[in-house]
Amino acid sequence: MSYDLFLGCVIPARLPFLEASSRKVFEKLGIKLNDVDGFSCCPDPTGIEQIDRNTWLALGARNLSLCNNNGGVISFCSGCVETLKGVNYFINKDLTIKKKVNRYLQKIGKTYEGKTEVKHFAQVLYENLEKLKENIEKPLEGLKVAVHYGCHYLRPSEIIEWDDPFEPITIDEIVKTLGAESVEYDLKMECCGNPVEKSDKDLSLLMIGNKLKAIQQAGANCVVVVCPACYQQFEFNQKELNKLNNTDYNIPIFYLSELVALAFGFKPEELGLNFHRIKPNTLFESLGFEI
Amino acid sequence: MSFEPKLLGFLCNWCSYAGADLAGVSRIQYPPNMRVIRVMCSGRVEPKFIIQALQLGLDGVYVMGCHIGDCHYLEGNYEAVRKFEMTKKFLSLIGLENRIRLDWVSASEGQRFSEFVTKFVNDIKEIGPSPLSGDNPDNNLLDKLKAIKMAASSNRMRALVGRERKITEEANVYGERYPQEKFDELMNQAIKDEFERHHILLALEKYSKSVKDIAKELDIDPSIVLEHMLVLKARSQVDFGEIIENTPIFIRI
Amino acid sequence: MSKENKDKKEVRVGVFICHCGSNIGGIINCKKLADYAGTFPNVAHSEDNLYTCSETGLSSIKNAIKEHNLNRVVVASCTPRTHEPLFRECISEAGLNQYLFNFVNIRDQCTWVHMKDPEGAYRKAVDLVRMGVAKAEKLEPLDTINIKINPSALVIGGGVAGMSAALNLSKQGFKTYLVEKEDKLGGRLNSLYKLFPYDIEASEFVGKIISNVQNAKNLEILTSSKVKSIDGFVGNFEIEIDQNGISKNLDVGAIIVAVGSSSLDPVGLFSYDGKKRISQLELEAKLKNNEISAKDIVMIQCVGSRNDDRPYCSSVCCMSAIKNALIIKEMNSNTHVTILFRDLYTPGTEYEEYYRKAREQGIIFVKYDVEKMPVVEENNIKVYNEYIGSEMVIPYDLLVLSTPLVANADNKELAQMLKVPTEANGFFLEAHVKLRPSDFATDGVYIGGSAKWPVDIAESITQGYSAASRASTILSHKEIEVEGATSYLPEFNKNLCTGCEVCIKVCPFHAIIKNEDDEIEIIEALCKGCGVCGATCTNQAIVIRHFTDEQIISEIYACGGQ
Amino acid sequence: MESSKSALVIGGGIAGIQAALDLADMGIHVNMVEKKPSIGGKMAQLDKTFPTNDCSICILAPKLSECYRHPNITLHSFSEVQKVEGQAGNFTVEILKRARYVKEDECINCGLCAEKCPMRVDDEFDRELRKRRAIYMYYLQGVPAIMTIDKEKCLWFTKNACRICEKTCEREAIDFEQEDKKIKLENVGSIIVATGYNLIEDINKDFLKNYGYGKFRNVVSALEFERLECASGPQGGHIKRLSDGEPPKKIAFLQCIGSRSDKAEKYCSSICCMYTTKEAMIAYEHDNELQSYVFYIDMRAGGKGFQSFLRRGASEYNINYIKSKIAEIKNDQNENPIIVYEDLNTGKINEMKFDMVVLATCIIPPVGIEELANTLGIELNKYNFIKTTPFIPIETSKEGVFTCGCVHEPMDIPRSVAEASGAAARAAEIIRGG
Repeated sequence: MSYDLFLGCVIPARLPFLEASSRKVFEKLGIKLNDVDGFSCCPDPTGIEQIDRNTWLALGARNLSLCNNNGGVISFCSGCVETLKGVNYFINKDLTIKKKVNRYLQKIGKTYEGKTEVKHFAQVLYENLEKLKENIEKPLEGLKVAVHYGCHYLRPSEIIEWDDPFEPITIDEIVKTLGAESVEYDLKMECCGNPVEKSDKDLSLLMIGNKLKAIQQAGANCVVVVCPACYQQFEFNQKELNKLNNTDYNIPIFYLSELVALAFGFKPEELGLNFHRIKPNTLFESLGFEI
Repeated sequence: MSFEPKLLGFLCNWCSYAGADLAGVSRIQYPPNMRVIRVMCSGRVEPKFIIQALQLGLDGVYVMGCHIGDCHYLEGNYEAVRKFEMTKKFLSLIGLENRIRLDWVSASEGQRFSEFVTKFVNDIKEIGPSPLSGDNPDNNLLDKLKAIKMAASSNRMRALVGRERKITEEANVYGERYPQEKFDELMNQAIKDEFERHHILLALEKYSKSVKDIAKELDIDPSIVLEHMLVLKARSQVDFGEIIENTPIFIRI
Repeated sequence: MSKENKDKKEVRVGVFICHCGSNIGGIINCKKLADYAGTFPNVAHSEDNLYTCSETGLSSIKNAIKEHNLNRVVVASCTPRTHEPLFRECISEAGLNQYLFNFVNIRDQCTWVHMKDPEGAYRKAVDLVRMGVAKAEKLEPLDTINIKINPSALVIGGGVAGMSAALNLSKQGFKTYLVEKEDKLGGRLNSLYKLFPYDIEASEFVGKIISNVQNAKNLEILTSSKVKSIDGFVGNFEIEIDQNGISKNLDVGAIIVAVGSSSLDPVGLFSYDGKKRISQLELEAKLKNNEISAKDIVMIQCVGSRNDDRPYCSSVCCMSAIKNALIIKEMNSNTHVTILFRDLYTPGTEYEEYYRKAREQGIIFVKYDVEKMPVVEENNIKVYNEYIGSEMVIPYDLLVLSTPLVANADNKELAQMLKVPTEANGFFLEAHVKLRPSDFATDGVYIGGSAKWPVDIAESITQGYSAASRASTILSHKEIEVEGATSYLPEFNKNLCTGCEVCIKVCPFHAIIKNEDDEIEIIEALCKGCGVCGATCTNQAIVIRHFTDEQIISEIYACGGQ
Repeated sequence: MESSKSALVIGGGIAGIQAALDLADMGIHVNMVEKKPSIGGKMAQLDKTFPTNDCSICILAPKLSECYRHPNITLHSFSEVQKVEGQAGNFTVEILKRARYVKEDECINCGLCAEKCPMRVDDEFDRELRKRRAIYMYYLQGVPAIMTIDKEKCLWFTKNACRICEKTCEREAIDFEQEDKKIKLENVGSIIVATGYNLIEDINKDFLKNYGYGKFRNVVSALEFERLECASGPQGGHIKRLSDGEPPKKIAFLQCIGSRSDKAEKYCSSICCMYTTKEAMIAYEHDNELQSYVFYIDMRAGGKGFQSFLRRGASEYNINYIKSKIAEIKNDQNENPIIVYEDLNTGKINEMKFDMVVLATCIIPPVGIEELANTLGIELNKYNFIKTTPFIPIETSKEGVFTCGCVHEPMDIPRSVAEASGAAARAAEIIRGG
């Protein structure tokens, strides 16, 4: 089994350690990821799509036109996945769009039929749950995980076409498979607030604040995310919130791939967990994970 | 807390009840204000049922059946229309007509069903709680409604509405057809008369009264009251009691 | 009977609330609901089950009935439309009359549609259960009605449809009477020459069937006979037949109407004269006796049909015209045959093929338009053809007019005897054009062949068999059971009845009659329990079993105001 | 009148259902075999039915449950006939009952599993106009009301993962170990074949490309349009263009697509003229500004009330009938199909632009009819419909084997139902040794 890998921007540019853990996990699972030359930004499904839809479609289509793996393409980023799936969706739904997009692509000697399958890395993990089980060396017992799906992993559901948009299960299932506990909490399906940060910082803080509060109340000892935007929102804002309304948030944020990697027996430093702003060490010690 | 109306729905077993079930199977959400009574056919729903429900202070009553032409019993819903229309006319005498509704929902129209119910709930919220609901209902109105119930159940009205389709749709043995418009006139007059007559009977229930008293109490022209009295006497529903300074006092039999 | 012993016995209701897993239990608190129901007067027992429909659920109902000697059972669960039969069976196994069960729908019409408002859903469920119990208290045991069935049939009409029906029924082992008004069997086929699309001699074909009929066991043929009167109802009809002035009485369980149809005489149409300008039927005769000498033959389709008087397509004329045209071509390939048509009606596989064949044989098809009808002159026909944009003049020495099949004149008479309807064109009207093509709304009476609508031979035969099948579903049983929840006129209400007959008018199933002693009588065997008569009865004398005023009103009260 | 012999009905569409019910009501035991997970056939997919415009599922549903509950009917859904031996009066039949991977007596069709299943699959019942999950009910009102796992798409069968349905099901009705079963029926008196029909788009999409189908988004087949109109269909009964979701204001209905044609099938599909008018009427009821154009060769409306139905269509429902031949279908840049046609009344070539085009596609024999015919030892005619005896269209070439409905010739519902009863009567003859 192999996929083309679409890295996108945020992970390689700002959070390379997330890429590290992800690659390790897939290697261990024996799923090959090919790097493709010439990928550009996906581009961003919230920003660019609003500003200029044609550009968004054209760039997305261009990226997809570069893939040649019949297994399709996967990404570690929910945003990229939504963009690429979205481009597929519109190209296949509306032939005028398809024609238009291909007119653009012709100028650079490319065409795109809308046939490349796009998957989120979490979906691939879920699809290989059994294999994942086999590879677990250190079940993550004692880890009380608050799963944050984030918007783009699920919605718009007619584009994503994966899992239930209101009551999703896939990531919870993966977390459970890893031997950790998935903690139910209020506002589980709420947005993390990252997209509005630029336009309305207070609102953004309010949103992430509410979520963290709910998570703390539910007694979770860490959060798992599958999207770099959510990751940053959770990671970077806890201290700020503490300053603002003297709370004491110190909840480690994991990328799904990191949890899987840990369960596979990788050492934290191999995964660059030390680059996290909120260090998981205390948590690990309390759970008796040797680091 | 905001006003949550309580509604009653009569659903025919074959179409609308099935439609309501389909709404369930498809998980289409709507407000939980309506209680349902299942009948085999919308044609089973008698005016007195609808009126009884209002009398108990329910805020609205919905009757639903198969689409015209789809009736499982061929023509039951045609009958339903006639009876419902009569009830509506009666209720319009006391301004309650907008609290009852008749619609068709087929077994495949779960969406439509939930939309209808939602709309009805909202419309009733608009016009507010029934004056007959709550701990101190409008007794005057209640009396009138009781009169209407009696009137609608009276032999004359039932005979009229029961024959309506026969009279207006098919010709009699002489090939004469009675035009709908003319029938409606007749029906409207009958509704007014019977309402007043039964209102009078109700007034007489408590204690016997003279024409004048009644005219005053019910605010109906004495001459009309007198006419009604004669009819009621002929029907031997009232009779002369004693005569006090040559005003006859009527008693109910 | 039911009434009295109900009064004697105190009412003991058992209430069972189903969680349906989390479908109901996940939204509302079933335990609480059950406990609450337990506080209602007359509720002797209440409990909640994970799945009341499961074996465990059912057995706990049965146990409860014994333990608390319940005489009414209420289950609050999914929907009666799927599960009522199951629970009815369950309580009758426990020795209760099945009609003492009442279903409350708190899933499909409550928890599933109010998921986002659990409190609201709970309040609604409480009311629904209270209403359900209120009705249950008033429920009365009912007996399903059994009707004895006389395993014999009457088939009216000795054409192919009637003969097929009679043959089949007799072969299924039912005594069958076949009544034909003419002096010999065969019907319309006796007047035809050849049959499309196989060009078989009609006489030869029908001859075979007739001999089969004549040789069939327990099949009695009555030719030159007319039905004089019909009495009774499904399973028990009393028929009076008049055979050449001698009247005969037959008792049968079912009746099949296969009286066929007639064809329209084109009198006054396209200067018809019966000699040079004849009808398609007359052409058949001429072909039979080989009297065709004409060289230029023109046929006109839809003569007297698909117009305002007869706004229907007779559906067989196109094929018979094409068939006769081909026969003529076969006899003499030099004869010119032109068919003036509006829309060619040759549906399906073989007919379409037949039409193509006709074109290959050089038969000319010219479309005409109702706006510009063909004009018949002494030796020419003028027909405007928009396609070539001008008027064509077609010479003829024989003009054949394709007229439609029309309903028999005496259909109405028969319809009244049978208490069945006819439609605007006088053809018989079946119970439902879509799904009950062979039934009448009246039980025990069935229809087949062109008495219902113009059809070709193949379809007539099929419909004959079809009607036989429907009749057999009744005749195959010594007794049939019909729904006990019917309307009836209780003894103690007879005095209320004024005999106004409104009920008779509104009953769509002719289940209500005025009997010899001029009393209103409800034939419960025919009642379908819609309840319209009860709702209409001017003196409220008629009672609708299982949906009585008492029951419904108490439901309304239980729903209450606040 | 009890009989030890039973009957076999193949196909659970309206024809099969009627045949089974009649026989069962005669007291004859019936085994009914349906390929799909639920019975109901094509009629269940229709929105309304001509000429009464009855809601299709409303009048069908009671028959479905009657069929399921009837003490004399054993329903084998999701099953196929594999072997038939013996002769009239005494056949032996072997049925393959495919595994649903759901326990029939446990599943209560609560739908929880389908909510949780992460896999999206094209919904066959809705003509792939929407997605369902990999565990599914064939259609909402389907009978039996039992879930089925789509083996081709289920993550467990394809990737060995998930099994979330198993975890969510409160009745433990999911059974991944379930296996296909062989069922043997002895002493079967007679057999009725009612396997219905397919449509040309099911096997020959290329042919339809000439009409823009599969090329232009706003060209749909009649059955697809039926689903679009249906209240429980993919658009909730709101007719919208597939390209942009706009409600169409002008629809073209093209008749004889693949029928009466030298390029595809020579025969007439018999029902299109009528259902087209019906579809146009319903569409009009959705939107009273809608204009419909029906492009036809001959108007074939011979049935009861059909002519007046057409008249009403023309006078009350904005339907224009154009006797014509279609030359070409184009598409403009806004996805508006343009129809080039020859008006057969005037002989002129015209062009007209539409928002949507509906193709009355040709009825074809059911896929797999050859195998079935072999198994049964019956002949097919040159169109691959079942061959029947002259003038007795319910008799096949083999004694004791009868047929009804579209499997031997295209026909409308009333005729299918009449034939079904007819076939039942003949079957009863044999079973009762007449």
